[in-house]
Amino acid sequence: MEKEVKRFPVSHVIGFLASLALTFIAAVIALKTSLSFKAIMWIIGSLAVIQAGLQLFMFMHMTEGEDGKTNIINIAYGVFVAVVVVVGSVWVLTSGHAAH
Amino acid sequence: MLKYIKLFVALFAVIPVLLLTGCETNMVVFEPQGPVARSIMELINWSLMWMLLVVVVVFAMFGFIVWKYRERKENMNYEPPEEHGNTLFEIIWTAIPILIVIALIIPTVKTLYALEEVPEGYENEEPLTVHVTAADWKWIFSYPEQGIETVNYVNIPEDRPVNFKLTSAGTMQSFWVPALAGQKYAMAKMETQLILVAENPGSYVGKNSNFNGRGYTGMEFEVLAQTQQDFNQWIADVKNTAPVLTEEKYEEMLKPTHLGRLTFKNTHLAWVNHADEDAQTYTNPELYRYNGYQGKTFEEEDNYMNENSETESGDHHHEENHDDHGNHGGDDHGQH
Amino acid sequence: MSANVNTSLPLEYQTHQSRMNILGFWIFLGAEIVLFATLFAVYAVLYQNYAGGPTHQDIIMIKEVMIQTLLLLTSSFTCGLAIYEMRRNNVKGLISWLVITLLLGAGFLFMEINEFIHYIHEGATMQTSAFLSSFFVLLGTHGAHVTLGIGWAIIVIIQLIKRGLTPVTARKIFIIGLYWHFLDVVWIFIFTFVYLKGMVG
Amino acid sequence: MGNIKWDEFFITGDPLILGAQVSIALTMLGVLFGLTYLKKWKWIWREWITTVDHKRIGIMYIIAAILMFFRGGIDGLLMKAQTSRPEMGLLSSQHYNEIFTTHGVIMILFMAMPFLIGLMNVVIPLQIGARDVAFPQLNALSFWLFFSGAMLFNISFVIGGSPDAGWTSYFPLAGKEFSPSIANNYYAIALQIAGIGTLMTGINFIVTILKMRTKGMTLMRMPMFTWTALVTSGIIVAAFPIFTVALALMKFDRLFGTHFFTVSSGGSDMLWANLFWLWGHPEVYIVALPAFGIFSEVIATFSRKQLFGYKSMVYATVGIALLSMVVWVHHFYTMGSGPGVNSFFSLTTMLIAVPTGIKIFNWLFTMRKGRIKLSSAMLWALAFIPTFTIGGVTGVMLAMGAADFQYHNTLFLVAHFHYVLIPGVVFAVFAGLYYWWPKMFGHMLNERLGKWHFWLFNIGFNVTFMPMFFLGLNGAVRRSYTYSAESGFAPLFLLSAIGSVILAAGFAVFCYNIYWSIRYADRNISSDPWDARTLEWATASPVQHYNFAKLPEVKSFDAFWQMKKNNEGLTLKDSEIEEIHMPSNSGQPFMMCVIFGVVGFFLVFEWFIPAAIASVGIIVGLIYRSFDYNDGYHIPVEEISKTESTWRNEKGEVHKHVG
Ligand code: HEA
Ligand code: HEA
Ligand code: CUA
Ligand SMILES: [Cu+2]
Repeated sequence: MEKEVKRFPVSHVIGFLASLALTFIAAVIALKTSLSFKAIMWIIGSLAVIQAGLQLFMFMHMTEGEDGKTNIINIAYGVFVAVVVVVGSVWVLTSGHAAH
Repeated sequence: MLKYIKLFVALFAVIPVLLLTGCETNMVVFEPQGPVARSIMELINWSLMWMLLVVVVVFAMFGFIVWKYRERKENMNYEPPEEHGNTLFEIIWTAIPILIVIALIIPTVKTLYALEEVPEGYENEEPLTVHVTAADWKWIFSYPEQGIETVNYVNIPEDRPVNFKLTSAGTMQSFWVPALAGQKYAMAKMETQLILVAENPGSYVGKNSNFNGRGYTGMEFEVLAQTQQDFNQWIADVKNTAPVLTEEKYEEMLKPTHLGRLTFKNTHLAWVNHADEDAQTYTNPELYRYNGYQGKTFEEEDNYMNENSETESGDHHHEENHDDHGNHGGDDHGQH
Repeated sequence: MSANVNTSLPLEYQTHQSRMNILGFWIFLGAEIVLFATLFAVYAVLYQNYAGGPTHQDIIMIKEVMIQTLLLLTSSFTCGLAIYEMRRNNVKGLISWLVITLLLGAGFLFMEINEFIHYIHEGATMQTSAFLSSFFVLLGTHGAHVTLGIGWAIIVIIQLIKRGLTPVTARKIFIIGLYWHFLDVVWIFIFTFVYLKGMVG
Repeated sequence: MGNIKWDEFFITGDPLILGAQVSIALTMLGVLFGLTYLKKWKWIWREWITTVDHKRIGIMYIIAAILMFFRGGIDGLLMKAQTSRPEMGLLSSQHYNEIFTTHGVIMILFMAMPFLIGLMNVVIPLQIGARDVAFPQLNALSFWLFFSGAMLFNISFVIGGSPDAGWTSYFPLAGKEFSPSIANNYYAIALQIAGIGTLMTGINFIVTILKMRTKGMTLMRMPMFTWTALVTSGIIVAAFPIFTVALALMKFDRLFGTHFFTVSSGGSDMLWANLFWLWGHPEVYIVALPAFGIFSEVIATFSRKQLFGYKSMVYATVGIALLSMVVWVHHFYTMGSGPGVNSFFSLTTMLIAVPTGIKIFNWLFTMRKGRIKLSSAMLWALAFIPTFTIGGVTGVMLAMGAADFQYHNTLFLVAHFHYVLIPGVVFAVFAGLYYWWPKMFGHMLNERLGKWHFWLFNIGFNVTFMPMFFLGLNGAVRRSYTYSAESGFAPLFLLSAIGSVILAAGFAVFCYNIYWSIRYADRNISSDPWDARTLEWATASPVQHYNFAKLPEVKSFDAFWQMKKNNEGLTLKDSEIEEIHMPSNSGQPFMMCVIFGVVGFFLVFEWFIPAAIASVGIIVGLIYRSFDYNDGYHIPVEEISKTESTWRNEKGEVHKHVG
């Protein structure tokens, strides 16, 4: 990994502008459109995921250094467990039960 | 050394024998009295067969290898070969367990789905609905169609599906009549369902199997399967002779106690169904202060005891402090 | 253990111990992902259990929340600039951007506390319903993390001023940077799945 | 705090508890007196309490775990005594409930896990050829937090009341509505404190194993125990945060009146069960996997053969870890999530049999064509294979959702988990102790007593728990303090109780073995008494505090074995010795332990203001640590060469043979 000596922090600025844009798009879609609940959730959910990726790669430099690969495995594993916890809990606790 | 190994092998040889004989002894799980419990038993037997196979294979290999390659005086100079592994072998012992798992999962899934439905052969019978309310530490059965209610015993007609609708007035319980069906949890503010059929008239033990506090032991009930006539007769008798359940009496009943059998000619469903999401919560935190240092409890609008907690908790504390040895189960305990 | 120095790397990666600390922190962040995921799962299960209490639409102040979001997004950006300055060996720039970051963070925190006070005045407390319990605890955990981050950063800035940019202080700053960005990531999900979803659903 | 109710504060009125109180007080006085009399205060502070040496921390973990085994074991014996006859009156139902709760918690969280973490601490840095773990001071903090949590949990017995809602502490029972006593606060708070320590251990070991391996030790050359430790640490990091949150929410419900799991105001009791098992199931593999690693080492060493199918063992370990995150629902098939959910989790659960089977067969084939030496350590590993298979296949029976409706919450389940936990964990730590004891202390455990220990414990174990399978199938439920004579359970319960006495006798022999060996065992032993295969045996016994004078270089799997075979890398020339940098001791972790203990104690009693004041101490500690730039110290060359010369022969070779 080479030292960062560029005069202008291009990637940071791009990342920042992108995250602002993503946030506003999400807000507009959620608050101003009349799409179905499901559609909105899928769109704003995807935008959130993109934005999180932006932070991880553009700001946190997840892949840099001799442990870049380890970091990717680590975060991927963390995300896997996170998805299992959230999706699994909702699935298990909402299906089958007659009255809720 | 030899002696040790013999002992070793002998010890572990006993185990599968014990497991085998398990199927013939009079264990309740292996003596089903209805199609639901029978379908589970068939699944269990199927799995036992495969598990036995696994156990036999592993034990045999184990015994053989340990016996053959143990260190002896004669082989002290034997230097074992270098051996990294063997792909073929490794594939074999990955594949065979996968096949066994497939052999097990298919009937498991089938049974899981079948248990949700009225058992085969009984589809044309109109199921009897019984609401079950588990409370600390008693079982309350309401028959909405017949309009009667029983405590700690439930009579059902034979050869007719019974649809138990389970809920709880507080803690979590598990409704289990091993001779007739597997168990299911009863939880407050929700409803689970358990369908079973009793093939023969008879009395079966039912119990709570999910630990729910000090009075958990002895939270049992009797399931009495009767002929349809006897059942109808019983309903009529109850209608004629049983007392009326009042709301006050009911609230009294929900306190943490063991009760004997009770019978009423109306049901509490008239004023509360604990399965409803916004049903009133008749909790009595004050009555559970019996061990250790007491922390604070939180005032909920629907804590039943809030208004008069002072007096009630005062004398209860005293009386319940000593253990309830002679106190559990009323007359249903151990009557099977 | 301080052996194995590699001066061709950025300052924070130069010693073996630093590389271990940074890797360790990444793994800690993995654990934090799971921790917040659990809180999100709890929220997802309970978010409609109003128990007769206020609902999302009754209480959420979406304008304020938008401003909070902007503050936090910007602070993440300025924190990135701080690290960028650090890699250019510009201590002054580093400290200035860090201070700006913390001020933005403090602004966020201030608004969040106000928001909570407002809710409580409306009668929406942690004890009101399962929805509000999960709502407050999810947000509160994030807020507590931000508070911790600010306190910790102040301590490290003091060390930075005292000792200048050394492999150790550089590594500490770098790790705080990671932490701060991570909190921003969490906020994005809170913003999306608590506030926006609450306003839609 | 103004009006403490002293009559509730100390638990009184029960002779058993009074006895416990008296004996605790006497033991503590005895320890204090002994330390003073022998003038050992300074020594214990300098050499142990403030140590950051991974080997000593490991030993402290092990000592604490053995103590906890005692406590949990006596709980177990009391339960067996109570159920030995129908309608026994030894324990009241309340007392029985407290005992199985503390038994479960202590055995799993304060016995099994610390025991294995202790062995990991002692062995892993040695196996990878490192001088310590990645973060030695954090390691000490982890230990002390575990210790703080364990002690806090244990005092519940005499002060304030023991938790009584089961080790699973299901809501609503464990909530304030049904357990208003502070007893269950102990559960939430003590486990929280210990859990933080465990989480940090997980991070520490991942970094240690990934970053501190000696030259040439690629991932695929790591000993199997190291692999399992790595994977276990991964599970810890994934699972413990879930438990942390669950416990925090439990505290919020109990201390602040929130509604996560309550009956009223929209809480969900099922959510607790769900979160608990999201952690709880991985937890059982957290204790099982390192145990599998220990067996791998022991079986290879005493068969004098390389581990069979090393690669597939590694993949199986990783496979178990991934699967372990997606099976949790098998603990509550009966909650009514429907056949779809139950089918899915039946399948994932059963699939764990596949990688576990791979392991079993690989162990068997490691022994095949070997020369199996039946040492005490090996006996434990051997007994593990058949008994664990029984535990495992009954696990598969439980995994079949529909069948589980008949097994759930019965003694069949209790038998299953003792058949996996005891062979899978307890046998492993015994095997590990007999195996690594000389490495830790420079003398062996007595083999003859070891055999007695083995046979008594093993026979006792099977006699205790085998009957429970049949009791369960006959409808005997768990956690029931008594049963009626009419139930027909009595003979098997009695048999089981007799078994537990044999089991206890076995454990007593083990304790005696430790005592005997410390006093009388031969100190003049080789540094490699088993002719073993991995790097921990390439250095002195007991290990010098810097582990290796010169870090070994690894060229293959089973590095030390190859070194011995090719006779390379075993000698140390004086010219090769360099100064060694080591971390300094620190009293801070112990201080944190005390502060956490005090804060925890106040929180348990819901005294918030004192708790808040005390927690300032935690913050001060953290700040202090941040400003601490102590960089350790260097061991001079002379000291190293002097130490090395005491255990190597004149040529600087590793001293190989007993003499
Ligand atoms: C070390 C701890 C440990 C281990 C390793 C296991 C291993 C397994 N456990 Fe167990 N379990 C517990 C500890 C453990 N368990 C505890 C403590 C509880 C109860 C908690 C409580 O409620 O208090 C419990 C409860 C429990 C339940 C819940 C039952 C209920 O509450 O009703 C289930 C259900 O599926 C289950 C299944 C399994 C399975 C499938 C395995 C598998 O991993 C086993 C795999 C091993 C083998 C199968 C043997 C070797 C394999 C072969 C020889 C290959 C060929 C075999 C086949 C193809 C079958 N366990
Ligand atoms: C690693 C975990 C572990 C271990 C090792 C054990 C070990 C033992 N357990 Fe275990 N047990 C659990 C984990 C464990 N258990 C869990 C998780 C539960 C569930 C809890 C719950 O339901 O919430 C449980 C529940 C449980 C029950 C079920 C209670 C019930 O549901 O009603 C029983 C009953 O017999 C029992 C018995 C035993 C016995 C006899 C031992 C023996 O192996 C212990 C042997 C050790 C000793 C005996 C050492 C001390 C004794 C001496 C040194 C002898 C000399 C001294 C004197 C006699 C004073 N345990
Ligand atoms: Cu309880 Cu759904
Ligand atoms: Cu499990």
